[in-house]
Amino acid sequence: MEETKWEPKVVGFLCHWCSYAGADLTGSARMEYPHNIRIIRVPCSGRIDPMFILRALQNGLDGVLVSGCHPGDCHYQSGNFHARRKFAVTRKLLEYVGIEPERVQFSWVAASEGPKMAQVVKEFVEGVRKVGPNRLFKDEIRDGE
Amino acid sequence: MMVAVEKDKGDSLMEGDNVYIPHVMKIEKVIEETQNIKTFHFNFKDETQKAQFGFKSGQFAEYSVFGVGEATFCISSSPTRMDHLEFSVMRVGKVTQAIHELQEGDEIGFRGPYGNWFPLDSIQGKNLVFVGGGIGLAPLRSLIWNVLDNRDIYKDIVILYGARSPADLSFKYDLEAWDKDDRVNMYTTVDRGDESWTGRVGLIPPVLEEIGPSPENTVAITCGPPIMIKFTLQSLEKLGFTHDQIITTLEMRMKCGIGKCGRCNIGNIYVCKDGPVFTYAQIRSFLSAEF
Amino acid sequence: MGYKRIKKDQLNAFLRELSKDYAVVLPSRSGGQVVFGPWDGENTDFLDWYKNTVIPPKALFFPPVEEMFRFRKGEEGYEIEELMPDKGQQIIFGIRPCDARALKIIDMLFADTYRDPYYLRRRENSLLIGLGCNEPCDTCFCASLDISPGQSEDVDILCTDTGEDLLIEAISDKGGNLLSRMSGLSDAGSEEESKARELRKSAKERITREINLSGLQERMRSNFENRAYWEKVSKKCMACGICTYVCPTCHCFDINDENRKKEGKRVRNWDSCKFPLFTRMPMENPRHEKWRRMRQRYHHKFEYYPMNFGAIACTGCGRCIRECPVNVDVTEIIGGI
Amino acid sequence: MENRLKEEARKLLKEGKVDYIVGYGNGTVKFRTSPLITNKEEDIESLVINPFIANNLSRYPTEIKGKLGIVVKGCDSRSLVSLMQDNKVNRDDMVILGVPCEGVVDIKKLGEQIGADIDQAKEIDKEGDNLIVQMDGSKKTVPFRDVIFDKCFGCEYPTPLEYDILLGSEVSPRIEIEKSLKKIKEFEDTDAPERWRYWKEQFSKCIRCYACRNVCPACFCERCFVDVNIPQWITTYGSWQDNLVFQLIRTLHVAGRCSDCGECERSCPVGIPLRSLQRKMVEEVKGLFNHETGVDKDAFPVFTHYEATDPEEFIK
Repeated sequence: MEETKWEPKVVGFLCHWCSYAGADLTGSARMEYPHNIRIIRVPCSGRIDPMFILRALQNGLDGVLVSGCHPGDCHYQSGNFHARRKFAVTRKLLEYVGIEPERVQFSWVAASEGPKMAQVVKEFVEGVRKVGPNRLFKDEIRDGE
Repeated sequence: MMVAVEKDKGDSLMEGDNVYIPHVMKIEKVIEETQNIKTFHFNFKDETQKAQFGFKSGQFAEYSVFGVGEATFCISSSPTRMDHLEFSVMRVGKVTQAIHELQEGDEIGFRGPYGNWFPLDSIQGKNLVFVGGGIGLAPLRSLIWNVLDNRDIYKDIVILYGARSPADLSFKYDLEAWDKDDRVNMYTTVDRGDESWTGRVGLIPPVLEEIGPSPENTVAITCGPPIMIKFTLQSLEKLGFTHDQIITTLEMRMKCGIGKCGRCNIGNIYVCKDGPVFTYAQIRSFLSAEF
Repeated sequence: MGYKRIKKDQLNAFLRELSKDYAVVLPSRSGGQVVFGPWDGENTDFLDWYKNTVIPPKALFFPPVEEMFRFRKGEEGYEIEELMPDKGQQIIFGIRPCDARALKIIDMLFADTYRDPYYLRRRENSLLIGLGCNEPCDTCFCASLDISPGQSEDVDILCTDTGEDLLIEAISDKGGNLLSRMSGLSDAGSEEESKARELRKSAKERITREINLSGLQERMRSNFENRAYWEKVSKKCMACGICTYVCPTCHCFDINDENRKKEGKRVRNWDSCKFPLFTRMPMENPRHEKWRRMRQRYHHKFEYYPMNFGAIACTGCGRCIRECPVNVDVTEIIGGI
Repeated sequence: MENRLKEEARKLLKEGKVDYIVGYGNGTVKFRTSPLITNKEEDIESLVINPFIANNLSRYPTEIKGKLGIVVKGCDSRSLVSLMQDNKVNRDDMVILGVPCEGVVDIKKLGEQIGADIDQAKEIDKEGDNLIVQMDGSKKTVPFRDVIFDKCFGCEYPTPLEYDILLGSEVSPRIEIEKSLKKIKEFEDTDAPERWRYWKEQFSKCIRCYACRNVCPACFCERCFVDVNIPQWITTYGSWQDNLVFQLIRTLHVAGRCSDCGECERSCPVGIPLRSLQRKMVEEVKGLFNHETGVDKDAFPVFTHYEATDPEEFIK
């Protein structure tokens, strides 16, 4: 019953200068992308602390998308380069402890790439749908699952 | 001359009660005292609970914003005025921030009263000198109103209150009332004035020395930030007050309020259970220069 | 009532009989750790390997995290639902004399002035069956604190492992009542009794570590302001909370709220005076430095607690010495004062 | 080695070249050593170097003011170099006394090997490749390699990389990296839900004593993120969820700074295999960015730096 009704709920941390503008463009160009995503605008992908990702998952979101400017396009010169290093190890660690890699996705989307944004979100949500609802942090005893 | 300060014997609690479960209370009024101090008038939701409740000036309670946490403040209203209860909070951290966001009609958790109280009996028939700084007036005003509501059994009353600037003066309505009341000698001072300030300018200790209350048959009760207390005690000593003629309150971080959680332990004293009201003589006996 | 005995291979049946009326908790292995856990209804092999647990049995009465009550915002405002431990009776089998004493010691605090309902409820609903130590550890110094590793007045029933048998002795009335109802026990002969006496004596003699407590109050008081001493002994301390969390008498806690939308829980959890945040207030922290916190801990145990309750808050179980990553040794520190 | 150390330490104190000597002394628990921090010449005689010197002393220079003469093993020296890269310690404030290390004895393993509580051993000596354990009335010989910490098998730099005085001759690394990584590889081969269950169970034991953080030289934050309450990222009490998130974030914070000294795991009173996480990160950081903690004094801390060519095949 519940399984058929379930829709993934994911969060997207998008950098203000590129990806957020890209998502904006998707909207203004009336391109469709899944409604499953809630977007949080951040100044730069470098702002994303792995803590944000873990806390989102801990709070029951099914997936986390982090998106910033293409390498070389960072408004702050190197924010996304630093982010790239951080994400590279973060995803390895999350995978190591058993968090499905489909739940956490990184992408570079420029302000002009409206269609790409729609595509990224669509693929991401589909990936999350495949791995199912996030029960990782649920306490079986407490939630009776 | 001795003023006796008692210990909390836990008799505010009824048999079988779970001491950690708070009453749910309703905020009736919020007063913005200064930019970071607010006073809250609050009341029981249940009339029976209200009728059973009693406290003494100087006692404190644990207040909670559900979902944020608990913090400790004194009950700043007077037990002679039980229409509602009051507490005042300076915004400094997580819980106090959440309390500051509360509005009329919101609910808080309240458990208490805890701790000991000002020795009302042994200060009868004496001259009283109240010295308060900043939010330190909160516990004093409970006692001051208590005393004023039984004015005849006390002798001369001096109130000295100070704050950093005119904008930092709390309880302005009380200050005004006491200023008008000929039964008290009221002095207000600020560290730094501003264009509109016509009152006294000066730190509390020198102003106190200038007022120069006589220690003869007098008890001084002081409360305020640690640095003010330190110098006020020196001034009182200069004026000839002995250590057991001075009453003050101690502040330590608390959590349980009932002498268990260990935070407010100094020497063999738990400030929550053995205090917070102490004579200066007592403090000297258990508190060395450091802890 | 005299001593009873039971063959060790009959312990299983004994425990099974107890399990009818009590939840039986005993030393077990879980996740690579020795802990007090629910009995699996089968194994009694702990008699072969059990020395003591890392986490002291205080955790059975004062758990690391305790949910005190639930709150929920309804139409009529907040509703509170008390979360008390259930009234089921439990037996703690295999508690060591030092740890049983520790419970007696913290009873004083939790029952003082304001009674702590959570701790006391569990205490009232529990029966302690102690197991004397025949082979104390290298870190034990209970003998200095007036505790005999093989004996205890602080349990309800005491067992002594004499090799083939468990010698069972009722200590409290509660323990006596229970034993009188039990089947499968036979009376112990004088031979077993003297064997048990011998074991207890030799256990006590094996304890070589000591803590010097003579004139302690005076020594501690006069050393309080000896900053150089406290700085020196705290230098290697890592300021973690191990010593306080593995201590059977440390009892400090914190209270916090957990919140989900309109409902949540108030929980209390162990806290440690070794952490700088313990006494931190927004404007100041009276114990910011590590040496002040270490001093506070030892003074609380060895000076303040005796002043308030007449008992030193240490039982010589040696856990803090054994578990400390840098081997801070309480016997050295108190001895050096 | 021990005599050389005493000689050098005494000289350093006497000549006023250091204010404190930070080394190892005998502990008060059988066969354990304990940090010995002293400014007194008479304490120098108590310094020891033996196969039980487990602590990573490089935690101390960030805490103790003054010039230090500090004893380091290979892994410890790399922690120290990493702290230099982060400007947490000043090279000029230290005289580094390097101990070429053949591995440190894991007391738990030793207990298992001799099939008895280590308390019962009377004396332990290292003879060649064996440990000779004197018991009550018996003697046991245990191969040294069977009782050293797992981390020691993966140690590529047993001889300190940074030192002023090397107290012995260089030790060649054990080429048993495979053995050191065996557990990690096996763990990785289990499926994801299995791995998650494993950590959930492990972190249910955590009592939040913060020993892992406090013994870690790479955990040098003035205020740890768990101690921040506005906003409160992690509750102060221990649900397994919060315990796990705490440790994962800590692991990421020390990634690239961790020298795999294993102190977190050794210190954990409830036996959580923390090194598994840390060692995994060591491998990843090396694989992804070709960075090894504390090997190159002039390298940048790995996360304050980047290369345009950093791997990004995982980014869409």
